[in-house]
Amino acid sequence: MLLGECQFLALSLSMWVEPTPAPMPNLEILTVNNTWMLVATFLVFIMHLGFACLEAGLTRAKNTVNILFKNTGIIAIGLLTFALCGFNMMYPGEAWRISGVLGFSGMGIGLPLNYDQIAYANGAYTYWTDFLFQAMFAATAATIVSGAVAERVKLGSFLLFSLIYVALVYPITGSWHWGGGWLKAEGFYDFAGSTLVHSVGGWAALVGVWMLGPRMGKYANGKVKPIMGHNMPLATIGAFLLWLGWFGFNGGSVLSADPNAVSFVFVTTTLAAASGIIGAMAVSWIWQRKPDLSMVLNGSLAGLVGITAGADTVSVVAAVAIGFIAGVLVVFSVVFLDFLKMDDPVGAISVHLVCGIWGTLAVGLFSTNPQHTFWTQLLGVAAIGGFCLLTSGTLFFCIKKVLGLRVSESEELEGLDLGEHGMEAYTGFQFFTTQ
Amino acid sequence: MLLGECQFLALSLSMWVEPTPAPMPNLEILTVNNTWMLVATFLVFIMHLGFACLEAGLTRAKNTVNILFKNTGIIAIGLLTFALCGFNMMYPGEAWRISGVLGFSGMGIGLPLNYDQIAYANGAYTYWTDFLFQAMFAATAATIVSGAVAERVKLGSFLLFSLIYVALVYPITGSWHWGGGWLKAEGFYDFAGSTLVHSVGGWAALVGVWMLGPRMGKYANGKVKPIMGHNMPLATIGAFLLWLGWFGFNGGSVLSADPNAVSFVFVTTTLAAASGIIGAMAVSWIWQRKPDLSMVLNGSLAGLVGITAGADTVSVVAAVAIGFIAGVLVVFSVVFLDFLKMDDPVGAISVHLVCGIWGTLAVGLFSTNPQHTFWTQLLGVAAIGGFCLLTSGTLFFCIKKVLGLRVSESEELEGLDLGEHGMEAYTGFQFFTTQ
Amino acid sequence: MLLGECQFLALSLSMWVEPTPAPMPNLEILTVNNTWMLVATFLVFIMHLGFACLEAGLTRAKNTVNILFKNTGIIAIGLLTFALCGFNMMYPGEAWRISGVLGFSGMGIGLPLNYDQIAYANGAYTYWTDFLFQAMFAATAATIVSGAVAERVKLGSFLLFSLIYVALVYPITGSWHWGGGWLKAEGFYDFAGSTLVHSVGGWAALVGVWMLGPRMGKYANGKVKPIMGHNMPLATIGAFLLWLGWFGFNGGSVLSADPNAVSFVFVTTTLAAASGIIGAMAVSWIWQRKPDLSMVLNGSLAGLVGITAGADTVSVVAAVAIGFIAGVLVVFSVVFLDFLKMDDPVGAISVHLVCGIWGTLAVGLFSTNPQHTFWTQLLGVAAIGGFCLLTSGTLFFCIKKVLGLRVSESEELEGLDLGEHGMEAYTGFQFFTTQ
Amino acid sequence: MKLVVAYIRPDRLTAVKKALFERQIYKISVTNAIGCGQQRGYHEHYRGSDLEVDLLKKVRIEIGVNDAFLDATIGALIEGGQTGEVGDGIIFVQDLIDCLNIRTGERGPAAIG
Amino acid sequence: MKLVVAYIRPDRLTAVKKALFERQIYKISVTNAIGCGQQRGYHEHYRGSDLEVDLLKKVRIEIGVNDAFLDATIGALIEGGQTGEVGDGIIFVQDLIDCLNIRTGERGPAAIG
Amino acid sequence: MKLVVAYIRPDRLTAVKKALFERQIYKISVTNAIGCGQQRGYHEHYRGSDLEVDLLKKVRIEIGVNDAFLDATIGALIEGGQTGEVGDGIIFVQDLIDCLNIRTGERGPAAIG
Ligand SMILES: Nc1ncnc2c1ncn2[C@@H]1O[C@H](COP(=O)(O)OP(=O)(O)O)[C@@H](O)[C@H]1O
Ligand SMILES: Nc1ncnc2c1ncn2[C@@H]1O[C@H](COP(=O)(O)OP(=O)(O)O)[C@@H](O)[C@H]1O
Ligand SMILES: Nc1ncnc2c1ncn2[C@@H]1O[C@H](COP(=O)(O)OP(=O)(O)O)[C@@H](O)[C@H]1O
Repeated sequence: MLLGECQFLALSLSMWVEPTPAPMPNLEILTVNNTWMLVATFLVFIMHLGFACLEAGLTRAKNTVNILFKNTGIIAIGLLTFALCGFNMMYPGEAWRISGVLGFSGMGIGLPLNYDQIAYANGAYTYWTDFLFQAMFAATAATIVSGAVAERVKLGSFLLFSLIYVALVYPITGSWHWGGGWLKAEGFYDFAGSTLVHSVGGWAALVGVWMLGPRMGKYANGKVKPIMGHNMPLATIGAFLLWLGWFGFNGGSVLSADPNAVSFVFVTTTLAAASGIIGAMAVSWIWQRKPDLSMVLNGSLAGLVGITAGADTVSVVAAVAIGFIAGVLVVFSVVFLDFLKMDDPVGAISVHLVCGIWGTLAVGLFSTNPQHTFWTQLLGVAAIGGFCLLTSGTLFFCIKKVLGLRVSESEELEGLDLGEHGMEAYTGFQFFTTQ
Repeated sequence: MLLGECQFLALSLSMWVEPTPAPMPNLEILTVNNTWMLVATFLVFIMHLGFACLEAGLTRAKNTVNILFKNTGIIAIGLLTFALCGFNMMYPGEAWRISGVLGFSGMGIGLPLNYDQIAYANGAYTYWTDFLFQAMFAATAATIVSGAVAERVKLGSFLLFSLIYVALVYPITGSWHWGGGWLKAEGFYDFAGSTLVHSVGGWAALVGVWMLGPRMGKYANGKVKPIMGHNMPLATIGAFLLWLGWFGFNGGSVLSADPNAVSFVFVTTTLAAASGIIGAMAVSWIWQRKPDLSMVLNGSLAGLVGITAGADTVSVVAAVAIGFIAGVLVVFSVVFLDFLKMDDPVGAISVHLVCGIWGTLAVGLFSTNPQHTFWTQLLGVAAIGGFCLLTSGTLFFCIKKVLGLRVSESEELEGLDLGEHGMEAYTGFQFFTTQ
Repeated sequence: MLLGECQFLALSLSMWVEPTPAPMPNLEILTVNNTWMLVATFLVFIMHLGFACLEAGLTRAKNTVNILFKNTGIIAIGLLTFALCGFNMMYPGEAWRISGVLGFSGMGIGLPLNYDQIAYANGAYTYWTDFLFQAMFAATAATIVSGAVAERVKLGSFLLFSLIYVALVYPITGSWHWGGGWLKAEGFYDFAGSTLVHSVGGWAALVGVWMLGPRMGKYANGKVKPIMGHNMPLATIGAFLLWLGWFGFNGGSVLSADPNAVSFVFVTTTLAAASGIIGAMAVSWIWQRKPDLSMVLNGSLAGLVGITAGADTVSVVAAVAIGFIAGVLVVFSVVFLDFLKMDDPVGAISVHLVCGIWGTLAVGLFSTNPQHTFWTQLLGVAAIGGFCLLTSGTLFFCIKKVLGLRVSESEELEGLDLGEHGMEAYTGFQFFTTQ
Repeated sequence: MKLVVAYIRPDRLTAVKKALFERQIYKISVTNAIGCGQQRGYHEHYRGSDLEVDLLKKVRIEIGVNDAFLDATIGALIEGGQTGEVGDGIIFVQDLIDCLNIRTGERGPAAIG
Repeated sequence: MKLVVAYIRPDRLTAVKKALFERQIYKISVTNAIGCGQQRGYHEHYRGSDLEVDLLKKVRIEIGVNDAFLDATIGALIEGGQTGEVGDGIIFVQDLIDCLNIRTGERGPAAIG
Repeated sequence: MKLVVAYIRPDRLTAVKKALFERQIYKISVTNAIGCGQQRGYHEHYRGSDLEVDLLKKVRIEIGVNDAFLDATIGALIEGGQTGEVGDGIIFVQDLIDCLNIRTGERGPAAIG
């Protein structure tokens, strides 16, 4: 078939993304659905290693222990707080306190009364799978902030911020759409979280970067002085592991192992990542004359974030376009943020916020489902953006006043590894530590 | 629901962990069960990379090639010996030579007579899956020793030890419980191997460390001189890959894809790891004033080893408690072993032996199954501990007499990479090699 | 059972490798089959990270960014070109232009008319899974070349070569066997691509190495001066990730989740890798006196490439033998290529071409299926070898004339990272850059 | 001709370079070093034990100058390198009896001019 | 004033430091080096080929001392650095015509006192 | 006795070593360095911004020689190190007032003979 036909055919796919489970789900179908969801869960888990590697690789060796520590801490905090309260706030069921806006069905996790594993989610997954898959998502949102504020944020302050953000803010905005709240009712659509996960992290990253100010020496005499990442193989491992995890992030968001739906989401996700690479490579090679590895890695992630909102509702050709544009966007965004003196060492704002917004809006432009409109998408972006700005701003502000946000100049100079942990990441290796 | 209820509910879970397969397993259910078991198999496989990275990262750069080589060699040795004899010793079926204590059903692997893939394990997995999943476990036990004796053990001696230990000792103790031997009859319970895998490795690590003595310069003038690991990102990659692998290690130990059972095990496993991190972080931050990344990584593994024995029979709250205590234990254990001048560079004894024992006993304390008692658990720990001490002691002793265990002082100084392999791990990089 | 019996039993396995799907595939069986194929897909995906790490680790630090960039670029190029034309050339269905030799069913991907997800592949996988699994394979072939030509090839020229090779050559030779072309008709057998993927990449690597010539300083005064890899942990991560990916590469090539077939393939694949390690270890330890980690890593990959052609049709014992011989072969091949002054920094030719040929021929020697003969296997090797030599020769020649293949001497000296990308892989680290 | 060797804080290198360039001293060589002087070290913590690190990271600068430039060189090193905190470092001045440009073969003052 | 430069075995650095400290010599600077002397190198093996490595890892110590401390310094270097095996290294003594503390601006013997 | 210090291009080290060995000069010490001279630096590119790198990688060689060997040493350094392109480096010659072999305790010319 020709490329033209292909779009036509892909358009006609919108039919099967509607859930078409067997009329009476049985143990067999539950078992396979649930197995897939567990696979998706461990894939999302490995994204945390991806974040740790990417962020560590794109920053300086003297802050590496600190970054690894933050990422290890956050996943523990994210999982435990989600078990304690997050899950029951995000999916309150009937237990809305403010209808469609704020719900909470109690502390802790445990099987609902009259639990029947097949009936629980119509044969799609068990209660425990439901919890864990969502818990892994929650931890992701906080991790996004970590990279943006790296190399200067106080460890304790950051962990406190993450704890509150992941325990309260993420579940609340999540409940608006995935928990069946008011945005859902408005017709807003965000398949796997371009906005609900990535932008939620991205907005906090933006506020954090703005409150902290740039790293020492980044902007001198009105010029941008790049501060090179110290370990490109590590960054590459990080980006590839994130991509790997995205198969679970998007593929699992089908919330069943529905063969056509999951495999179609795999295809759109993969091709968007690939075209994100091409987009970033093209801009970086042509515009900046030198093909920049860190940009190309960001490009793949940009494509992935971009497709996340609409992976199941756009055509293959649209997925390639969304990814490509995200890849282009991310490069310009990185340069633009530097122009604004917003110092984001790993490009977290550009990847997760900018491309998260782009992906969410792209659903309005490209979705094969006529009910998705640009304006509802914009509404969702704005509502969640506003709430995140407000809450993360308040939070960072209070923490700044009480504990302080930024390490001392001398600690920043000698590195947070020695300052916060009294350890080095690469003992024995020799460095030029002039930066 | 409230936290109190949650425990109540989780307690009521003990019902469904009893295997409840469909009355007549069919091809569908075999296929999904088997697929899950194969996924679990490759997850356990990747733990070997996890061990390699963790051990290499926590030791010095001059011994890195040696550690990587050992880990690569062990998996090959473990898999091949398990095919040759281990599998048939560990799961002798009816072929006990000493009833419940020592069995052997012949050399090599191959389909049993009258093999029917659905009937073989009641639709849970095929013969080949059975073998391979267990083979991956076997190789794990030997790998645990590798980290504890690192930086001073002779390569050939170590590989010889591993070969015999994994070919004979691991299958014998394994047969006592999982193979249906006498410990099984006693009512001992070890879900996925806190004792059968981790402690079996841990006891040998203990003996090895004791026989070898500490690395040069570790204990000088009655003081502990820490010998820093050389690559914290590598160690972090290792710990996360181990955690990833644990989804297969514990999740696969359900021995089917039973939706509730596997997903519940995922939840207990994950939360125990998370609270292990928090436990280790708390102790290290409060007691030692500086939050130590290597301890936090050990904490996650401690939580995982701790939950391994009871992942399917304790409540969610108990899982969190078990993990937290394991995380606390591991820090104290590391310090205590240093006090005893037992030099374990990567904390293998603390993680695998101490937390393995803790996890096994915890089943006696927290299990929702009333048949599990503290005293039977203790019996199992003691019996297997005694046997492992005896056999690994004899083995190390004989090898020491015949081949020698420890490299020469000058080789230890210049590093085993040059001494044993004539290679460097990081050619071109500059090091300060004063340690 | 005894080792002798075991072979007998394994021989009798040839029965079940014949596809025995349930007479009427249903949604349950499609869902589990498809889920497995998607898992296999992400496993093959992660091989690309494996290649990137292995190649980067076995070369010098000054060329690391370049290698990582190439590997990131290739996967994007491979996936997108396969979507654009490769898939429809490799699996032309009825659309042969030259019968059995060259087919093409149009540009782009999209659901076939009258698509029924269960009927599409008799319940084995969906259209989208089919495409994506094959697309991941395609990208692999090009990646193989990357390591062999590393540290001296021009970035643009290499990417151009890859683009054309993966877009045209790989699908054409693929169509001859897997696409149902003339080699299929001849009775040639290549289960998962010892020849169709690995040799196709290997032949191009051979031509590339020959056209480029050795790296400066590799062969001086008639002696081989080894150029050490700069990061052994990275190389080890690479080899293990490749092994992990191979579970999907071979396990997925069953093209369904058939329990016996997939698990048997897992066993042969794993044991061949393990015995490849032992083979390489033995030769390297005995013949070269020092056990070489890089050889042992190559040995595991050699075993994997060797078993790839016959993983489902040889006995367990034969799998061990094939792997062992591959492990031995790879060491001799590396030394022999150096003798010929063919400079292959990572051993790609030895692993993928030499062992790819060995594995394909081994099917003729060891297959339990009497229809597989040595001579048909040889025919396949020769036909595909000839075609690949011709096409890659022409391609490299034309690119050399138009763009040039090799970077300048001074760029090679300072490293391609600065020359092509203006970046360093390990900023801040100190190196001795005398080589 | 004099050979000036200075140990400075790593993070002052950029400032020292700037100060030197301003005085038209463009030819310098730099190595990585560790050192101890009046500055006390710090403690590292690893797995429950402390390690006293008393050799701190420094940068070593070596400059061959003609006598006329000696004061300017020293001035630049002090201007760029001084923070007033313990650990600023030291300057050594030695006699240089000969020097040679490897490329041109020029000898003596001209080689470092 | 003298500038003492010594090349020692990396693993003797701790002993040398101790010997120096015992003699109240606290200010030293250390760099990484490789060197060859009477000591023969070793062979590395990689992918079937041998590589002779003839530059071995050493540590370079540089100490500016007042003349009165010269003998103590040399004594400490020998006490800490000597193993009696080939490869122990060498000590160079040079004249130091001037020296300056960057922080205080002190000049001459006082700067290294 | 003289102490010869030379900064050369990293990739000339093998050639310099060979030239020295041919003249029976076997004892040398080498350190990593970066430097700037007449050679212009280059630009690195990272995330959309440029960084001028003006300190280029060099290798520092230090050789203690008896006066009779001085010319041979300089000759070897030039033979091995010269490419004719900007950036070849420089040779410094200093007086060595004493030297000592740490292992044997030999002093003076014998120690470096
Ligand atoms: N006498 C000396 N010999 C060798 N190096 C010295 C000497 N004095 C100072 N240094 C170097 O200078 C660095 C800073 O010295 P320090 O005494 O801490 O500075 P300050 O004089 O500002 O207090 C030391 O770390 C060491 O590298
Ligand atoms: N004449 C010299 N010039 C420069 N460095 C030297 C000289 N002699 C010795 N060295 C340094 O000392 C180190 C040890 O020298 P070596 O001759 O092996 O020791 P020993 O005298 O104990 O046999 C060498 O590796 C080198 O770094
Ligand atoms: N006066 C000097 N002081 C210290 N180092 C110098 C001096 N002159 C040259 N160098 C060293 O020599 C290297 C090469 O010098 P350069 O002037 O670029 O070479 P060339 O003379 O061949 O043009 C520099 O990078 C620097 O390390």
